[in-house]
Amino acid sequence: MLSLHHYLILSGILFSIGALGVLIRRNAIVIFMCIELMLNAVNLTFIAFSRYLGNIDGQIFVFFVMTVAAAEAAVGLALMIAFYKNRGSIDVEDINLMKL
Amino acid sequence: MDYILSLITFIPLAGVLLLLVMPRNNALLRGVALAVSLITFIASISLICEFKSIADYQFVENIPWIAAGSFRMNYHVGIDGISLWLVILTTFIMPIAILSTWTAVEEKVKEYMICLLLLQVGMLGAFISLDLFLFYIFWELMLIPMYFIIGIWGGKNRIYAAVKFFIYTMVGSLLMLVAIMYLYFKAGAGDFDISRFYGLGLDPGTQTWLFLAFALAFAIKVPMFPFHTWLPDAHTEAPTAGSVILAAVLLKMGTYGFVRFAMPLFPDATARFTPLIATLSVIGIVYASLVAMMQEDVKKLVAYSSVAHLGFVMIGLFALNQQGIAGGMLQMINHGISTGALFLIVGFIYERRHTRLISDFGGLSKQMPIFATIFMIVTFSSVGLPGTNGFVGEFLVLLGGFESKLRLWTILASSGVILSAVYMLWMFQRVMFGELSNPKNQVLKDLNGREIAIMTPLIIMIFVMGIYPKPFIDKMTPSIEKLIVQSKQKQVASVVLPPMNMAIQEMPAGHPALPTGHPVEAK
Amino acid sequence: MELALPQMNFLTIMPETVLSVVAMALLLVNVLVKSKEKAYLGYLSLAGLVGALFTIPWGQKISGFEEMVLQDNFSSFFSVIFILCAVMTILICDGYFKKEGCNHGELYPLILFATVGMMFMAKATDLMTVFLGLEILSVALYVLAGFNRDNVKSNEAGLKYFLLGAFSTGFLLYGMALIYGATGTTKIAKIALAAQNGAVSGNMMFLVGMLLMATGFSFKIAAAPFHMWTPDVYEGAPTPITAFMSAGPKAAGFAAFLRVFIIALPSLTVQWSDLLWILAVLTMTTGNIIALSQDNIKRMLAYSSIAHAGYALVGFTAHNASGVSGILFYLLSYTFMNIGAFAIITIIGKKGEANNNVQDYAGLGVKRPVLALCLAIFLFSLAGIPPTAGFIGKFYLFAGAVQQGYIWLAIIGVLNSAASVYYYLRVMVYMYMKTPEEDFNWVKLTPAVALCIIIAVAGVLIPGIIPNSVLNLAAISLP
Amino acid sequence: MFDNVWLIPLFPLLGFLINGLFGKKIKNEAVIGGIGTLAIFGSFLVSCGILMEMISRTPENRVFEKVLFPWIHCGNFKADMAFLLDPLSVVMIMVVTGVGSLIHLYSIGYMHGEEGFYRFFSYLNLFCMSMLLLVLGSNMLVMFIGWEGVGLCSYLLIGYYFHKKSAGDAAKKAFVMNRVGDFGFLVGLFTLYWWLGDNANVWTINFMEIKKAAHLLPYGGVVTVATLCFFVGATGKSAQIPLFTWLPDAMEGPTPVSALIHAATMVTAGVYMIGRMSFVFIKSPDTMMVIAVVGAATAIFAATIGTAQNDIKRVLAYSTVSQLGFMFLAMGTGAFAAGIFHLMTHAFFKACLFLGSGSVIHAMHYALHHAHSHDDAQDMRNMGGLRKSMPITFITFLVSTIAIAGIPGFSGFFSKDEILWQAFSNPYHGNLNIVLWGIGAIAACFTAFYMFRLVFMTFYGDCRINAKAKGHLHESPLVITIPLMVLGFLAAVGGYIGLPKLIGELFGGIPNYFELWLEPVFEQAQEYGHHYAASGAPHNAALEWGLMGGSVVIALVGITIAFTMYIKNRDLPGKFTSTFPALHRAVYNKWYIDELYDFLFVNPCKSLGNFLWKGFDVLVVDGIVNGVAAVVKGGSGAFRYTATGYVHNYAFVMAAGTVAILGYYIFR
Repeated sequence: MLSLHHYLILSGILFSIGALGVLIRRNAIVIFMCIELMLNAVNLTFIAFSRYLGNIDGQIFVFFVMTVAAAEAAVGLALMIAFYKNRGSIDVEDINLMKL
Repeated sequence: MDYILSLITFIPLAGVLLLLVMPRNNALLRGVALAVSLITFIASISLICEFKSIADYQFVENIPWIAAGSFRMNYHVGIDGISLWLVILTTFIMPIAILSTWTAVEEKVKEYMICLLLLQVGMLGAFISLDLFLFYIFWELMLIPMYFIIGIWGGKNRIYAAVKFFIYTMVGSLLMLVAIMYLYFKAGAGDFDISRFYGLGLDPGTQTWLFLAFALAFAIKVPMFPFHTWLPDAHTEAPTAGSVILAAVLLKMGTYGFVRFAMPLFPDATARFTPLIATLSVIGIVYASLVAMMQEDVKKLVAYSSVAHLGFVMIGLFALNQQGIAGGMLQMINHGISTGALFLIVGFIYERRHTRLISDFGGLSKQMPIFATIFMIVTFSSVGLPGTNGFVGEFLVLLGGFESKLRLWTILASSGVILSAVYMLWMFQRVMFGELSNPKNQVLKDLNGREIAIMTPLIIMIFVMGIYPKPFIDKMTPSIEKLIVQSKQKQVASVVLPPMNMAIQEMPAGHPALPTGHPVEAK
Repeated sequence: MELALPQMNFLTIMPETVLSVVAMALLLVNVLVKSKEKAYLGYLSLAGLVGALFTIPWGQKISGFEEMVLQDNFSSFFSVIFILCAVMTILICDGYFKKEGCNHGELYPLILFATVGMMFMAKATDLMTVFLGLEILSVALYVLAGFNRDNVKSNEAGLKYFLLGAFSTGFLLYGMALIYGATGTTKIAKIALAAQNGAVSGNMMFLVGMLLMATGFSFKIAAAPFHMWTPDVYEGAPTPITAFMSAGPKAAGFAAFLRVFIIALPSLTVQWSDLLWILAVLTMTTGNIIALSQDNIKRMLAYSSIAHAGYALVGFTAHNASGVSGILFYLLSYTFMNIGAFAIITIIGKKGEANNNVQDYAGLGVKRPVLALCLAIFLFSLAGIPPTAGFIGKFYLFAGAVQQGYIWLAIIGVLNSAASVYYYLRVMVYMYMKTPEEDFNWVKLTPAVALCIIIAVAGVLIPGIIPNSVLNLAAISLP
Repeated sequence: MFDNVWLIPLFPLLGFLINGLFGKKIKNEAVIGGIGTLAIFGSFLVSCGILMEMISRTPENRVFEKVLFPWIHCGNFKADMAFLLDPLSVVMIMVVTGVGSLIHLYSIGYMHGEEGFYRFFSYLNLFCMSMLLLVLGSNMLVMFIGWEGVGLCSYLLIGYYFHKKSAGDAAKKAFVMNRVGDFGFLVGLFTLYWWLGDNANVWTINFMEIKKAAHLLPYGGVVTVATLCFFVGATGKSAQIPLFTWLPDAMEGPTPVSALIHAATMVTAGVYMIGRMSFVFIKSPDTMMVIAVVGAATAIFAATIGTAQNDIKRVLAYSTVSQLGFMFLAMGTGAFAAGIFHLMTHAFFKACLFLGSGSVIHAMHYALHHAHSHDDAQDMRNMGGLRKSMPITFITFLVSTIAIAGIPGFSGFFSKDEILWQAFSNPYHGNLNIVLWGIGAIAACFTAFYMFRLVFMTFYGDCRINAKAKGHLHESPLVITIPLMVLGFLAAVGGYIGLPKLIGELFGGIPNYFELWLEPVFEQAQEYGHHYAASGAPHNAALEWGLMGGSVVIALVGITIAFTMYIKNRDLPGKFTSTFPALHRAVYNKWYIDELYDFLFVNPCKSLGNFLWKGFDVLVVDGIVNGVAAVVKGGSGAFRYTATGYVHNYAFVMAAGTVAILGYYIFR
């Protein structure tokens, strides 16, 4: 029987992988996917808790997160396209006009 | 006449508003500014006439201003014998300052005059405030116009000097702000009325910290050694009017702060730090004199001499007796007059020759006899020759110091009497005596009517205060007596206050505040 | 099966409703408006904002939507800040975007939506509402930051903001999830109840959740070390949007931060006040120190805004009446002074975000004395010099800290403000003390911008001299 | 009459104001000089009236105080602007106004045609006013106004030829050295005031009140401290060791100034001050000893220097220092009246000598100028044989020289002899008496020598200026010679009012009027003195006659040596110089005291000042201030590199921050 802990540990691992991906990957789209991974790890946590607590709030929260993630994806990808149009790259190492 | 103090303080502000809407006609702008400052001065004369020689604050106005959250701030102003003369000094110096750069400032006259008048508002406000918060507001308010005066109309290195002046002063005063807040919460619910904080009976440890915070702010402004280095820069770069006001009034803010706040608020700490302050003052006197002696720039020399003179003031104040404090107060006014006059004099020759290096001059006495006479009188006033104002203050300071525990320091300080003669006369000799060899100096013109008119009131004051200082001393005596009682009272620990790290809860409304003005009952 | 109608109370979200309706209407109207006349959209949105301002109720405490939102003075106060922020931003938008050649009509609905998001954050009493408000705000802001889509800097700002914002949202959400797990609820009031139980509040999960949420909010208010995005985004985003971002969303972040931590987690005061004062010190110091060496005035103000978040955190650390009402007062004043300053930067700047360096301001005091004077007033207020609102606000913040015994924090704070004076003065040095190199003839002071500046000057000076009413308003608006 | 005492300083003050403010416009020398002279002459007349009235009063009623207005009142400190009349101050005002009037008159002639004629007279009037304040002041502070005031006038008048660097230097030196003395005066005042107030609850600086309270003062102890401080003041003003070097330099001023300020009046202020406070000074045996020793040492020291100077005024200057030493010797041995007596006679003959030298210089200058010669008009080596062309000057000069040399019958003899006798016989200093007397006697011998050397070199022998100039030599006008004659007369007979008892007895018991006059002033001091030195040497007429004869012999010896060296055997000085070159060089260069002071005080002060400014103030004090700013700015420059512009770096910082916070909370 899978206990709550298993879910939590799994989501923790997923979250960490996502976070690590954000730190080490260079392609903006991949980074964005890593962030999505983090969000989904959170979703998993919510669901696990919701189930464990017998409380529906967590699941509602997940719906909202998914909706918002979709919206973010739309905006994010649009921004990347705009950037790509001007700069010809979406490598984060090229997103460095402003610094210091 | 109930609002005479506010009137005096805000006439210049009205002048500012008037100037703002006026066309850029330089002569008109100057005239209006001068008229405003003269009106202010005349209005302030009524203060002297109606001032009674008693210890209480007079011409008091107390209007609620801010009352929000746990704070009550009032527009609470009034003067006593200590601030009376400083107010008069301010209003007296202002027309002179405006006249001093009548022709030297050609650019942005409007802004210049606005800055001068704003500065006056700040200075007067600070002297008349009886509410700590209000005092702080005016105290900071002074910085802005002075910053612009130095920075815009100053000399070659003006920006450095202006920024240094601003930030140096700011650091000190912000720490004082924290101390003010702390003091307020220590006193419990109430307002920022200073008489509420007198005789609070704080424990010595707390007093120590609070005193240090206040003293730092004031010591920077005075300036005391080793916080003096902004002064030579600021003085050298500022235009004449700026230097005059800086020397005559702004520096007095520091010493006034000690008298009005640091000493009576924290009597135990005052006693504890008296040796330190006295030591720094003595170092300041001797050190600044020696440094002044070697200066090549007349203005810098005068600036360093300011440091030395204010060392005397500090010794007098911390002697904590009638003579010492009266001497210190007189010395403040004297310094305002004679050093102000010295800066004007430096301004005169700078306007003519565009240099202030001593080595560029020599033998001017021959070419400019009137100037020489005036310069001589002012020099000897600065040196403290009997019969001039400088002597009375210096003498009382030293006498007071000698009677107090600061005897040894006083003797050392007295050596400043010799040193001041050395550096002033040496400078005077090199500038005025000797052969008129430099061809550029041979065509110098003597003082014109305006310049003589500027110097005349100062010269008159030099002699009046030197020969008949009685009215000045008499008016301040009761206030000084009160101050001595406040500053000497020993620590009383009847009020239990929460320790530092616990929240100081607001007292319920209507809870009686601590008795004001009187020492808390001793155990 | 009985259908229990949830308790809904539209009164509680009246202003948001108004704004959302106006925004959506504008989106439709936009299609019909010619590109030269997009300014009308601005006027319409201004009308909507003013309308919304009047629908804000005062003096009531109404809970709505199953305790999802709470209408109280606290939220009203913040709503006023947001609306003012939006109004002033819109006033300076038209001229700027025309100059930059990208006056697309979507701008105004986006600002309104962002405002709605902020307002929701201020009245959220459920983590879900907090999250939703935050995202409504963020998504709008991502777009706004990259609004000048032909400008690569603007693109970059939007993209950076998006990536980092989404990243931080992850942390925030994870924190919420852990809190939910520990307490079994997402309602702030109930979390507070649960947290009184030692078993819950001692739970490591609860603690970690709290901290992660704190980092999420810290990102929004740009507290160090979560501030890194600020300078880049502020520099790259279109100037009016920078003005908007520096004032509104920061206030919104504080609103949510305050609500969650002061209401939900009072029993953990000691724990989070530790965190807060460290954050406050780091934030103030980092912001001020780095700002010292900035030449780009937008970037400088970005660092300055980081520092100001630090000052506000000082009041937060104190979390007493003075401190928190200080935050409210300060955020309001900050809105005026910062947007005021940006308004002037907007019109001084040339097309393509040129002319934004401090050096470019040389001689402004001579050529445009009134503008320079206004900028000087804003800068003095930012530096906290009386008689400006900035001083009064700082006074209350630091006094709160002193009252609570955080004397050292107050001292670090004032030392920081002394250091900050340097870079504000630097602008003035250029404006007043250098000889002009240009005659600033491109500077166009449209009535809208002038109105914005007048509002800002009034908002800085009046509360600076007679702060009583605003302070009292702040005092009755505590959460 | 007493009530009008305020007129005395008022007249010169008016003269000063009129000449100072309007002199430039008046232009007419006669008017300016007239105003100046009449002003001081008016004071003289008032003084005479006061003197008459005082003579008519009984000795007990001769003390009078006139309060003009309250000056500094502060707490328990009270200093009024008030004048004190007593026999002592009357002597002084008579000397000051009398000699002053003559010198003013003289100056009209001497300063004729000088640029800034009005300036000179206004300064001179100001000086007289200050000096009168000094001697009339009824408390220490009024005295101090005068004290510093005369210093100021001295400064102004020494620096009269301000375009000459040496004049400026001398003026500054005089003022600063006086200031050193003033510092002592002030500290002495503080000490006395504080001690009396703190211990006896007598808060006063009024002379008469102190006199009343003097019995409360201890012998020695704090009084020694206070009086020594006062004495420092006196050494500054009266040019005693160690503060004497300014006086010779002060000869840069016009000659009337040297006569008035640096011979007759100002420099005697120190003596007067000790006399005024004799009742305090005598309470400290140690101070009395110091005063006597310093006086004697100065007398001999300055006299030696005087022997080798060639500048006519410098010789007189050193002579003045030496004579002042005599006065201090008198004060230090308790011979207060004798000291004041010598002060007066010295005023007569030294003023006469200076004015005479001025007359000579005036003539020389005129002659040299007309001969287009650039020789030094003050160098005695250029003079010689002037007695023929300037008979009046010569005679008055000779009379004064005889007086100063101490030839019986002339004023100097009576006063100097009285001092030497009292130094020998007064009981205060035990066996040191004989040493003091011995030094005094040798100094007297030197005095006789250098004064006659001066006379011989100037008035006798051949005229050493070139023939062309010689023809232009002539006697000075009446306006110059009248004061000379009056002063010469006084120098001759002025001593008879203070006839020593011994001589007086010979003529039917004529008393020493001068001593009797001053007796009430010094009575109290003598009483205190007897407290610790009751048993003086028994009065021995034979001994006194012997010593008197001895001092006459000594004077004659000095004159003879001078006669031998400068009249009979003119190559002797040259031989002497070549035999003892080092000694001559040392004496000629004033024992290198100026150089020593430069080395000990002036240069170290300058280098210290320079170091403190450039090394400490700029580098350290300001360095710290700027250093803090630089560190902050440097930190800013370094920290801004944390903003790399890379998203992943930013994200990393955020993540690291989160981890750090979590770590802090989990592991704390």
